Amino acid sequence: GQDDGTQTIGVANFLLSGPYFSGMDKAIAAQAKKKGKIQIISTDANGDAAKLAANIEDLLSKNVDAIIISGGPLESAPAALNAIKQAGKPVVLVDRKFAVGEYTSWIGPDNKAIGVQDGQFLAKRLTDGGKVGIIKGGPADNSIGLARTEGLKSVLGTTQGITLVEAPDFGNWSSDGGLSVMESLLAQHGDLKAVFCENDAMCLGAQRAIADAGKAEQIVLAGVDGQNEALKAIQDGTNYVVTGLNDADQIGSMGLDRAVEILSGAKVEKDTVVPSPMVTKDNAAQYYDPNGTF
Amino acid sequence: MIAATPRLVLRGRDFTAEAISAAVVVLLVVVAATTSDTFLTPANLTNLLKQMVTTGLLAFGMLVVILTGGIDLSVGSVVAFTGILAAGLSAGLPIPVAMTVGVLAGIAFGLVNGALVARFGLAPFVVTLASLTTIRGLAFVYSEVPITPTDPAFLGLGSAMLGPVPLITLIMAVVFLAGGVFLSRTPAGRSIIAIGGNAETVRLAGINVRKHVILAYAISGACAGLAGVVLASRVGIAQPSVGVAFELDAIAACVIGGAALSGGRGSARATFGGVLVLVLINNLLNLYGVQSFWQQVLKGLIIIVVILVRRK
Amino acid sequence: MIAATPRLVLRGRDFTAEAISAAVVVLLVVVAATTSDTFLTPANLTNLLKQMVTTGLLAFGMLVVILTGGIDLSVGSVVAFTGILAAGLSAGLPIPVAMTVGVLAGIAFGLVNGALVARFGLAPFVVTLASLTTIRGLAFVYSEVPITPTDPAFLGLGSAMLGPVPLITLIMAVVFLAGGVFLSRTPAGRSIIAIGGNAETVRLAGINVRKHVILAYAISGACAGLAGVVLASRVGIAQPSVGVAFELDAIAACVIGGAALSGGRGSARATFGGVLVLVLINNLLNLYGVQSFWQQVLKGLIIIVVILVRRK
Amino acid sequence: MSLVLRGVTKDYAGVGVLHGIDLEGRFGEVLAVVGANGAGKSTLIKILAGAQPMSAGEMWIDGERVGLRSPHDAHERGIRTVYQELTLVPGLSVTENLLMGDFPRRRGLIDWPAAHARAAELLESIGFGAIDPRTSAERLTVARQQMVEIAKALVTEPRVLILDEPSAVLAGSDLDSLFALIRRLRERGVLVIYVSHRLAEVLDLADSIVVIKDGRVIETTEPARTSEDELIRLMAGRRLEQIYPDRRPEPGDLRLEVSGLTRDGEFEDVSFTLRAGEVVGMFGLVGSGRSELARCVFGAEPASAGSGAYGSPAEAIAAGLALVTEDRKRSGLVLGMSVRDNIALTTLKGPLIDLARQRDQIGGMIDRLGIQPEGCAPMVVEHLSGGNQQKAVLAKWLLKSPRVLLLDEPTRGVDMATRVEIYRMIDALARDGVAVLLISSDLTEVIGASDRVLVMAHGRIVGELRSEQTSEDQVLAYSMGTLT
Ligand SMILES: Nc1ncnc2c1ncn2[C@@H]1O[C@H](COP(=O)(O)OP(=O)(O)OP(=O)(O)O)[C@@H](O)[C@H]1O
Ligand SMILES: Nc1ncnc2c1ncn2[C@@H]1O[C@H](COP(=O)(O)OP(=O)(O)OP(=O)(O)O)[C@@H](O)[C@H]1O
Ligand SMILES: O[C@@H]1[C@H](O)[C@H](O)CO[C@H]1O
Ligand SMILES: [Mg+2]
Ligand SMILES: [Mg+2]
Repeated sequence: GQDDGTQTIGVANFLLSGPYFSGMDKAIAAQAKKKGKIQIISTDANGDAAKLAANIEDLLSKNVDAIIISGGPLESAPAALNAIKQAGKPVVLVDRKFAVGEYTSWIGPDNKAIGVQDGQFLAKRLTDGGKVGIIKGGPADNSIGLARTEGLKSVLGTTQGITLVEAPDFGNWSSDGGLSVMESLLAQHGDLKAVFCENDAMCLGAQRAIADAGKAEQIVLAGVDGQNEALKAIQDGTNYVVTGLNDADQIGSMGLDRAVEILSGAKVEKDTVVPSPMVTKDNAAQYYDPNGTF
Repeated sequence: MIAATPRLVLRGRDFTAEAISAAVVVLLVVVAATTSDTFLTPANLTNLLKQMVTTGLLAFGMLVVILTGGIDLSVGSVVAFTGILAAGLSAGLPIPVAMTVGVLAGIAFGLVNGALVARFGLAPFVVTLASLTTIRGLAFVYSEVPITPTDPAFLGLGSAMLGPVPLITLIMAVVFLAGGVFLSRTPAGRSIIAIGGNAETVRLAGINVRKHVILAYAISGACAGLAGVVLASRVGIAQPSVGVAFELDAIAACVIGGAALSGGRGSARATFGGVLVLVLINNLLNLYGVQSFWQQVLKGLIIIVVILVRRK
Repeated sequence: MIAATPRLVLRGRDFTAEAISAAVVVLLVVVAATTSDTFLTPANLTNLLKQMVTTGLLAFGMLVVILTGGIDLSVGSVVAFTGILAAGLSAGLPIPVAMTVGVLAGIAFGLVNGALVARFGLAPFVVTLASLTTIRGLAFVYSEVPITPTDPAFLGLGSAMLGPVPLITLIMAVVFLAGGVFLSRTPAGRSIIAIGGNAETVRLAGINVRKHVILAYAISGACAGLAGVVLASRVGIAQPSVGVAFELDAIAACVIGGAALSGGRGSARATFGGVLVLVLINNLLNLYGVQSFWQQVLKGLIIIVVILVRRK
Repeated sequence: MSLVLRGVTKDYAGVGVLHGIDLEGRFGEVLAVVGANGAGKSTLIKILAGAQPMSAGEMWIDGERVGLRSPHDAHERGIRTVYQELTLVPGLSVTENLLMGDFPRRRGLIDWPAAHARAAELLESIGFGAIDPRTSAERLTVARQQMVEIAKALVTEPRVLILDEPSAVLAGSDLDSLFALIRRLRERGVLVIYVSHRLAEVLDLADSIVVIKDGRVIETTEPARTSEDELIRLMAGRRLEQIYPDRRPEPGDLRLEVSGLTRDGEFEDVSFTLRAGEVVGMFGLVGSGRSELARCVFGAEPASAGSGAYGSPAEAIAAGLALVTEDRKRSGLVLGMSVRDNIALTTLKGPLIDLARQRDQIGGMIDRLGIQPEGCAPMVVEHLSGGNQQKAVLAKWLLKSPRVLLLDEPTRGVDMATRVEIYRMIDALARDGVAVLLISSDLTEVIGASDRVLVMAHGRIVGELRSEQTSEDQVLAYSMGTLT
């Protein structure tokens, strides 16, 4: 802490260049501003694990009071966690829970549960059964996506009349990726009834491909995240019918709150699963905030 | 040393590169058509037509730069910047104007790249590596979050069909046709090719080498700008993160098409063949349902095989 | 044409490249030290030492390849493959053995790259672009999911300190020192440099050009393998997805250090200077709290400025 | 004690270049190989050097049949070659170029001081002591580079030394040192195989002479039994009636006036004029600054002071100038492009190039200059022999119908018959009213082909002589500064 009681919190982003992650980063900063007397130093490793470690080292050498890690597609950073521990600083993980290593607290979604939830919605919706496409973000080591797809499969894989087709290539979590993967998928499976994407960005691209193919009436979409554009599409009653809220705004601000709590000496919950309510046309208005950061 | 390979010469012009490209494309098409039920379906063919557009546009621009003996690594970042710029501006400007400004921004970046290469004699690889970084940063500075143009007309360009052919595919075809004429029939095009062979000779022939090198990068910037606008319109959402590593496919297309990275050798037609090869490989691997990472393994190997064949 | 630039020649050897690198490094250090309280703290200096390791190792290997007139785009994928291989093997093998196998795998990839370039005369850019794709795929084939070695000794390499200096920094320093001697004092090193200047002459001098080109790629592979193992140990987890675009910083370091991408010109010392420049830029931008996307914008611009200065 | 070739054949992709060459060289003699451009001399030499495999045939040394698979094999057998093209590695020091791959070492590492000392010693011992072994090769003049090339072949004493046109870039005392060196080597039992278009020096130096035409040996002779005229007749397959053209009429109006032209470090205070219908020769030793002067006048390099130079090549061309540079590979041709595209470079006109017209125009020019082989327009220019490449460069400029033609060493490496054609062409152009500057290091040519001669030394014009009133000795004396 500084003399005037201002506390400094470092944010280590693994990969800022995705709307979800920059939304998270902004939410943390916004919450800090709201609280006052908190200075945020944000860093970006641009997808390089060693750089994340380096950025954390830089933050520690600037003597921050606590560190928030938004690890994105990174599975873990045990050595960086060790360094933080050695420096005696608390570390809060947001969104991504690291598979190994010690951390103080984690706040994020239950990704499998979101997949299950989308699966249940689709199972109910597709009364006549049919083909459901799956678009994954990739790369193959991204356990967040794997958990979501696993959740979906755990429901639809056992539902009568439903067949699952997984796109062989990845949508890279982006809208353009979702678009081209969907196009390939449609060429082979024109009879799809629904598509699940591991996040909303890909679903938004997939929605375009479906519209271009003139199959908006036939195919519905299910996503994850609650990205603004997706919420709007759901609210507008398009064929984008469901998403599981995984709100970067919410998780980010909770993460900041958690760090401050820890610094104030409070005893906190180690793992906090942020509920991921199902968003459909009925309740989309409640979550859609045109001015939100994500 | 001159490789002693048999060459295909017609009416005094060497079509070896084109012939090899065509042969590989035909081979892939035959394999695809006989082994996959889906390949020849209208839906899949339309897909192919759409999926070649981005790589195609970038590859033509890249070819022009490669002909001068240069390289443009910045195209992926330019795609991101121009797309998000056009999407952003479409809120206040008529959509054609916004899109034109996007393409102009691509040209502007190309002019800067070209000037740094031609005026200051810096290595193209490094100049465009640096601008790759800077322009990517600028795309995020312009907007960290994706921009979704509200006016549905923004989507028009990317989704319009002329009969069975997507408009954007036609645009790309026009770029290749006009570009082919530019390279083979205009003084500027011939000069660009000659510069890649021997810039000093061209300079002493009274041709402004700098101007033509700058022109080449501007063309690449224009193609990347067009690709950015087309992609944003196609997806309906402009993302600042789009386009990472796009340059690699564009370069691969040129090389598969027989262009020499040292400059002076390459044609629009054969490069278009290279684009087709890449798009067909991707399509085939998808149709066979090859897992993503095995796709990568195979794609690399196929590229090696193709350039080994070309070398023979 | 010979540029009429003032050059620093000592005892018949040209140290201009080294001098410029040193000047830029000193400038950056002075700026950093006077404008940031944190810069000279022991913690930050240790950071700097750690942060230069990956780029440093890759840059030395890249330099050797660049000297031959080639390029190695595959290093980032090799980093991923060798890291995950070493981590995977550490479950069954003693850790030093697992790590050695990782480095050997890097060498094997280098040998393949080198053979394709030297034996079949393919363009290095395309060969290593293809192997970038294939090796990345292979990393995922080896393990789709990250591997966390359970034995904490796996972290030892990456976290050990020798006094104030991280072990891995020492390893990198040894690579540069031994590499410098290799390049300036051994026949193989001199041959590699000469090949980049004029391969045909070297061949006519009875030196086996192919063998030396293959050696150069093997060295790059070895460095990338070492970097992969070091990175996995430093992070404590090996992911098949790491290392994307690592080649770009490595190439930038070489060029900032005055290496010519056309080959034949470049030194270990000056390349090390290039690594320092890159690391200092990153560190400084972090210390100043420059926002990530602006960091990218500035990084690109600074690289341009540095190579403009070098050119003068 | 000899080197024997039997039935050596070589073809590139089915096109025959050498057809059954038989040849014998004895150790301790100088064997000259002469022939027209494209006869196959360099190809023969590459085979002897192990740089190219023969398609068929045999090679015997001292009665033992040898098969060379690489230059390394040739080195092992004591065969060393100095190629027609310079082959130094530009960024490396002279020492390194000389000792490449064979450095003195201490504890496994290269011992640089010892290496420099050895290089210095070697250069000294063959009379090239003026070259500092530590300088990088690219900083040497072309003549010096050529000497280093020769020195390189002598690092270990060869049994066979092959020299492919070593004298093309040498003149004056440099040439004398080379000849002295060759004679010393002969005395020491070395077989020197010497290729040159300069027949006078061949007759002076050689013990035996082999004449090659179209890839076949058509004559093996000795200097005492032949003459320059005879050799030219054999090479060309016909008698050359007259080498240099007749006197031209008095020149016409002023076409170029250069006054006080200076380019720092290259040449100083140069003044001269060119008039319509005259050929002005410019002689000087290598490095005297003639090429730089021509480039500067043409606008390729900026001047530091003086007048008469153009601002850029484009301006010069617009004013009717043309420059045929001395190094066709570096600045005259785009080697990887077709002959037609090369010739078209100066006359590209848009918006769309009229391909049919271009084909006719260029075809006509190819015929007019007799560029060989027939139908070469679509061929990659790199595959033409040296002399024909030179004609292609000329063709490019003649299409522009220049008013002032600057020719820098237009006959370097060009055979006698082709030279004569070039002299005729120059003469015809002059008679058509073109003003020609003919830069050359060949004294006979300068005097024979031009109306007056400017002599340059150390970047200055030191003399101007009327061709019909001067002698070779006089011009040479001016150029070496012994006459002013
Ligand atoms: N790589 C090649 N491919 C095809 N043809 C070739 C090749 N190299 C040489 N040639 C042809 O071989 C013939 C002989 O060439 P070479 O260089 O041996 O002639 P030369 O006698 O040395 O001529 P010059 O006096 O001009 O040097 C020429 O017609 C040339 O065009
Ligand atoms: N690579 C070089 N490094 C340093 N000085 C050079 C170099 N090349 C040429 N020079 C110098 O530049 C001056 C002019 O050279 P230039 O080539 O114009 O001479 P030249 O009379 O045309 O000779 P040549 O017949 O060889 O072309 C000479 O003093 C020469 O030594
Ligand atoms: O949870 C996040 C978001 O779903 C994002 O869209 C992709 O990365 C994951 O980590
Ligand atoms: Mg020859
Ligand atoms: Mg000259």
